[in-house]
Amino acid sequence: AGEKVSVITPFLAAIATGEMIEAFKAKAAEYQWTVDVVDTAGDMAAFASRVEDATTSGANAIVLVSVDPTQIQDQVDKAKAAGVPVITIDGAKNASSVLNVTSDNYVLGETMTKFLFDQIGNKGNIVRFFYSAHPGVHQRELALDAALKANPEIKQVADHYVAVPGQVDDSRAAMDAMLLANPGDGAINAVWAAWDEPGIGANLAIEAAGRKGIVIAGIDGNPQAIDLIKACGAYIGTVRQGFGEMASIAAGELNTILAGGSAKADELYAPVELITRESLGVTCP
Amino acid sequence: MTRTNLNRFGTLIAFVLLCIGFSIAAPAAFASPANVFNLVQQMATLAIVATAATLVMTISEFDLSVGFSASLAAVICFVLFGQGYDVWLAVPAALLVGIVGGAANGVLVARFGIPSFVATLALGTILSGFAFGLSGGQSLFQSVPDGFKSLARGDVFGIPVLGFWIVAVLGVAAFVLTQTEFGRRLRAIGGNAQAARLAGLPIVRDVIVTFAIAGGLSALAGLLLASRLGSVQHTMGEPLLLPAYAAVFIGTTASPTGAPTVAGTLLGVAITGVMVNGMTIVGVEPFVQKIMTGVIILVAVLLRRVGRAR
Amino acid sequence: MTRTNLNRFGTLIAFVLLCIGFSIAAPAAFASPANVFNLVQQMATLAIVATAATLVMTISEFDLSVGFSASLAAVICFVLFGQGYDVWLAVPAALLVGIVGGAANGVLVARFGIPSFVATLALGTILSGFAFGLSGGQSLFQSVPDGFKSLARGDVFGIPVLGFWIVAVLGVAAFVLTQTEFGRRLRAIGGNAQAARLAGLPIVRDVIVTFAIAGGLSALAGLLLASRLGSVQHTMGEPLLLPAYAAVFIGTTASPTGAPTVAGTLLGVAITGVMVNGMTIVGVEPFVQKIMTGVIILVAVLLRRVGRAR
Amino acid sequence: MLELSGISRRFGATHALEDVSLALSEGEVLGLVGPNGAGKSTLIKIIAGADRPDAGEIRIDGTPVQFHSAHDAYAAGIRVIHQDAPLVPGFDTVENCYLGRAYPRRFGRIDRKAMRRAIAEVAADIAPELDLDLPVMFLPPAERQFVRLLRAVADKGRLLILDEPTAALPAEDAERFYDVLRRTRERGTSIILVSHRLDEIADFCGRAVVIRDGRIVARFVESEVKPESMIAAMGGSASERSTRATDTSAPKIIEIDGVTAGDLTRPAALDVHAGEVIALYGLAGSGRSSLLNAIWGAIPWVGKMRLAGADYAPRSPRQAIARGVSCVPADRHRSGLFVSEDLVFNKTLPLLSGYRRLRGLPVPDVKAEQAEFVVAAERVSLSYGDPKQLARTLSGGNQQKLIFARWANRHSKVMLLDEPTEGVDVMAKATIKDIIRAIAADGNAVLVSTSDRDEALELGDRIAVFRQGGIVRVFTRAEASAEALSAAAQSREAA
Ligand SMILES: Nc1ncnc2c1ncn2[C@@H]1O[C@H](COP(=O)(O)OP(=O)(O)OP(=O)(O)O)[C@@H](O)[C@H]1O
Ligand SMILES: Nc1ncnc2c1ncn2[C@@H]1O[C@H](COP(=O)(O)OP(=O)(O)OP(=O)(O)O)[C@@H](O)[C@H]1O
Ligand SMILES: [Mg+2]
Ligand SMILES: [Mg+2]
Repeated sequence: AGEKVSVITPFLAAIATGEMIEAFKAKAAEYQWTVDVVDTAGDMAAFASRVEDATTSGANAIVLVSVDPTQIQDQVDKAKAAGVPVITIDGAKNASSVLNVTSDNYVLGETMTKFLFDQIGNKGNIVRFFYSAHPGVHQRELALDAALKANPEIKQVADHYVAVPGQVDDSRAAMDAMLLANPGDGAINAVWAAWDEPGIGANLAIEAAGRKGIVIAGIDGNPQAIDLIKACGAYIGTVRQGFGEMASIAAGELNTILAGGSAKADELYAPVELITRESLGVTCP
Repeated sequence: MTRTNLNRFGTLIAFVLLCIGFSIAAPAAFASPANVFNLVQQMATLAIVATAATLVMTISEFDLSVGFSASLAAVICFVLFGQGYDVWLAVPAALLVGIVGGAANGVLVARFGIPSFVATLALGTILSGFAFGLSGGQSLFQSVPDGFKSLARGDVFGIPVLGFWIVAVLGVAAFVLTQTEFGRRLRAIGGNAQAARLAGLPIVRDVIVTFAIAGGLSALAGLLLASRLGSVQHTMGEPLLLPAYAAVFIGTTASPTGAPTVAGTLLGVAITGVMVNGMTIVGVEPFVQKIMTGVIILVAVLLRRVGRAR
Repeated sequence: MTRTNLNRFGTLIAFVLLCIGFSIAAPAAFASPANVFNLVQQMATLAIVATAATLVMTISEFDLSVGFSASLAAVICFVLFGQGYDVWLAVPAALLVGIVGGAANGVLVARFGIPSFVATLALGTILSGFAFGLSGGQSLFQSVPDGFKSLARGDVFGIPVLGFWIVAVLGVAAFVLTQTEFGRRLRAIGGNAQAARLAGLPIVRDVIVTFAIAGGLSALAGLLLASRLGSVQHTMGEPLLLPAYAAVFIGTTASPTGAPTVAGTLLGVAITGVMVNGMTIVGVEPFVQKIMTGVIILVAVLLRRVGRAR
Repeated sequence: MLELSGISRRFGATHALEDVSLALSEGEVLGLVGPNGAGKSTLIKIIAGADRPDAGEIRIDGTPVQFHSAHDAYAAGIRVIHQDAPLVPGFDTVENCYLGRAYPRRFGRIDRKAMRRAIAEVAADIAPELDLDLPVMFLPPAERQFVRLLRAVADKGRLLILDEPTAALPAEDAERFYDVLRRTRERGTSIILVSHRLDEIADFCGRAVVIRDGRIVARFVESEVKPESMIAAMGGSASERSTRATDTSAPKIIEIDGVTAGDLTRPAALDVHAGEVIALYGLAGSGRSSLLNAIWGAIPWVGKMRLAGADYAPRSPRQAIARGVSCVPADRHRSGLFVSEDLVFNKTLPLLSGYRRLRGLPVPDVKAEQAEFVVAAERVSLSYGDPKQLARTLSGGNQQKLIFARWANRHSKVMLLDEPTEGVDVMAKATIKDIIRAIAADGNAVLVSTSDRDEALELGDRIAVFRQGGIVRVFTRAEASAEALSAAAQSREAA
């Protein structure tokens, strides 16, 4: 008890990241740690700087959220050299960090893609909303790429690299345009959203255009997306990442580490859960 | 006079060429009524924030807090909804916060002589801190009254509601800037602040009022965006900043004296809006889109020189 | 003279107070040699980009492409590494791209009379499109030669290597601006372009050179950042833009004539750097950090008025 | 050495210069005179490489030259002070003087000491009290004019061109400058001098040409260079000195008691009666502008003032306007004009609320504004092409008239005029003087600061002479003479 833990992320503005950090803080309170949360608003240079600050300020552990430690290898190495354990949540395995707790992003992508493809009968046209700059999101894209190869009857007719922040409005405007570029029933059958927010934007556009026959699936289990699934519109599914579980696994392992032990493995996965109307027990007219 | 008109036409011609180009590339999709409808909707928030920027640039200042004000207003509105408050209370409260924040910018600039770039960036950062704190970093979307959603959705006689907002806000702003005493004073302050003071203009007051209006317009834009999307993120207004000033500056290249005008700003907003929309319809690769965006803007502002002597 | 000194001291006093405050709040951590070492490293890229901004603002223009140039240079360098090229080829190539991009900005501004805000934003967008395309939108970190890493890591005689870069770049820039003929011309162009023209200064050439230097410095900052992090993202330089100009403007409040100076800019960079570093060490909540950031900047620039008449 | 032939320059419909031919030989001093808007400054810009002619040829030493920039003209040995020449505000006097020149170097570095020494040497003769190390943005207008003079004569060339160098300078200050200029002339430098002070031209120039509407209409040599003949060639007639006496029984409009402000460091006391014109005379920096600015509420002041019998303590020009005070500030470019706006905008700005069609609605009636502009422009003999043209396209003297025209039709209780005729031609000066007298005759008070000693003598019912931040003496019309004013303005003893 009483240890100082620095939680650092460049993406606190992202809903999922925020959720993980809140869950981690709750767990940390149980273990009576002092938690300092730092956000660098997308700035990787500042992110590296804050990791350095945490190292010199005598933190007992550093928790990085939603980043791959390779992006700041030198700073992570320095933390390790200074004897400060680094763990990542929703990150990636790294030689200098002791643990990464994540959902397997590839599995997330696979699960969602399979569900979505099944829903349209493994046939038809899809559009993709993506963001390769995020390593986790990029894994999901790879899962889609593989699934597209395996399903030649599914064609990707358009894609959009989402702007962050402003992702909802940006995705909405892009979907507006895609709908017009692909008019007629059946021109687009499904929207593949690398995470829920672009899906929510796409849903707005589809609603406004009154287009039928398009389904959307995303990833994260964003509460708003779940609402939309319940509402019986175009949004039909999302894969809930166990953000809370990830955070509590990470906190539990960190507790062991701080007590002088070591983590069960250098990478641990939280379970993922597909959320659909069915799983929510909703029947639509 | 002729030269002036040619200059003015230059950027307009670029815009028309852009529209023609996309209409040829994607006749059914781009030139359709539905897309025009979309375009109007998509441009509305940017047009309003860019109008705020136009006003502030008329007095030769910058307001970097526009995007932050938009976010904060939207967050406040949704937080109030969450606590069960009505549209009639939440919306005015959110607008008021925008106006007060803007007025504070004005006070820092006019009374304390802080460069507007620093004052508005610092104040904007403070506002964004509040937006962050109030929203808890979460996306807000619950218990939004239907009355609020209708602010920015749907249409009246086939014209999108946001189109009316554009006409109303930009129309009033253009009228104020070109026809009223207040507008003249703003141009005078922007042209030569020392001379304006010596001519007896109430500079401090006018500067504060201008920033307050800019804050109010930014808040309005934030609310319309929130209404359109049905959800609020605490950083949602930030991407408006650079495009808004880009639109104003593109607009200045269409004005004979290089001063910002509402009409020029609208042209700037329209060029950027059509460009992004058209390229998405045509299906241009993301990185090519960026390159094309830059190229088209440069061509548009260079075209105005076609009519130039020398 | 006294008034001038008091003004100048104001912002400096704010900085010193900030340091004292953090030293009291976290004596072991903040005031430690290790932290000073960190601070120097953390400020380096911003200091260099802010120096680029200082040069461009000296001629009363804006360069919004600084962050994009930094990203592109870093991407190009890493892409070349990936193809097996050597440091001695990759680094100069990346710097050259920055310089050429900057010169292109200068040509657009000086030759074609495009407002620098539009020209540099449009060109910057093009550069960022290339960075995007070349990197494939992904993080690059493979096959980085050790020689490159040593550009921005480690220390010499206990002084961080990046500290030498700061001293070298800012020292040369300060010398050029205050001591050389070129620097005088830039200050004249920025002070009153018409006066500079009537004095027969080679304005077009000087403006192009200034933008080219700014582009080169931005590229250098991007490379140093890449070296420090060991990885490159195609948007990594963008967050430098606003803080760089904020630093310059904070610096202008410490200058008697309100003109940008390298020393003032360094003060601006130091204030923002220490503020964030100190708050992280002390452990302030993220949203409170934002609010405090704004407040501290405002207090710092208001303090300079302590010595003011009235 | 310099020959111009067939020079023409058009701006839209305006023929600023038409077929101007002129020759100047080595060491010659030529006066260039003409009414406002005649084309003098345009001609000078062309010779200086700051503008290009539409037609015509410039030859130097018989060789045709084409100046693509001011640098080309500089390299040919031409040195210029343009009318209202801009300075770099953040530079001090020394740096401003060296702008565009080769810098002295010492061990490869720019030798600031040598620069300062060179400028200080010239400054000792022209403006001994000028602070050479202060950024010029902190210098008052008159001192900035000294900087321009220094800049022109400190850098020796073959041909020196001066466009109204002494427009706002008192005779005593101007005299010091002409002393230096004489030495320059003796060294063999050719000089072209533009001035509306025709006696300066007559004193200094061996030859003069008169320009009107872009054409040379008369040439004079040696003894023919006389104010009367030049005025006649310009199409005007000399004005006469009025003879009126102050009516001390008239009510006091403005009472100033123990006021200090800015450069006015010694408490000033002055009462102005209804119908009275007070001229303020003194050397540059003596505190005249500061007094006017204090009454205008433009700068902080201490002391006591009364207006029409009531307390008067303006803290901003706005408050002053509300009390019926009007002001034409000095330094039209910094303090008066909006160069990127049109003429009507510039004219009506301070009294904009007077042009509403509907009283409660702050929307100016554009037609009414324009009508009033046309009347006022006529009244001050402003020569312009179109009310919608930008203020920057007016000639210097016409810009000054535009600022004056703002208040010309207003029934102001108090009129404050700071160098109202700076750069204005002799005919228009007479017109403006008439307007000033008419305003006073309506029972108002006028305070006019002028650096033109003759104008002070002609206009002032009384003349307050300033010296070193205080009023040293107030002359009645009967007591005043050029010699007496000069003596008071330069007197050693404090009042
Ligand atoms: N840039 C411009 N655009 C349009 N017209 C111009 C421009 N510059 C000068 N003019 C016009 O050219 C004419 C000559 O102007 P110029 O400045 O040469 O007169 P001037 O003889 O110097 O008068 P003054 O005694 O008032 O200084 C004027 O009618 C003026 O309005
Ligand atoms: N404290 C102050 N704040 C602002 N402006 C000031 C202050 N003190 C002086 N000034 C300005 O300085 C200027 C002084 O300029 P100028 O040399 O023309 O006036 P002066 O000293 O009164 O001399 P002159 O007799 O030549 O008019 C005034 O215009 C005044 O507005
Ligand atoms: Mg002239
Ligand atoms: Mg004066």
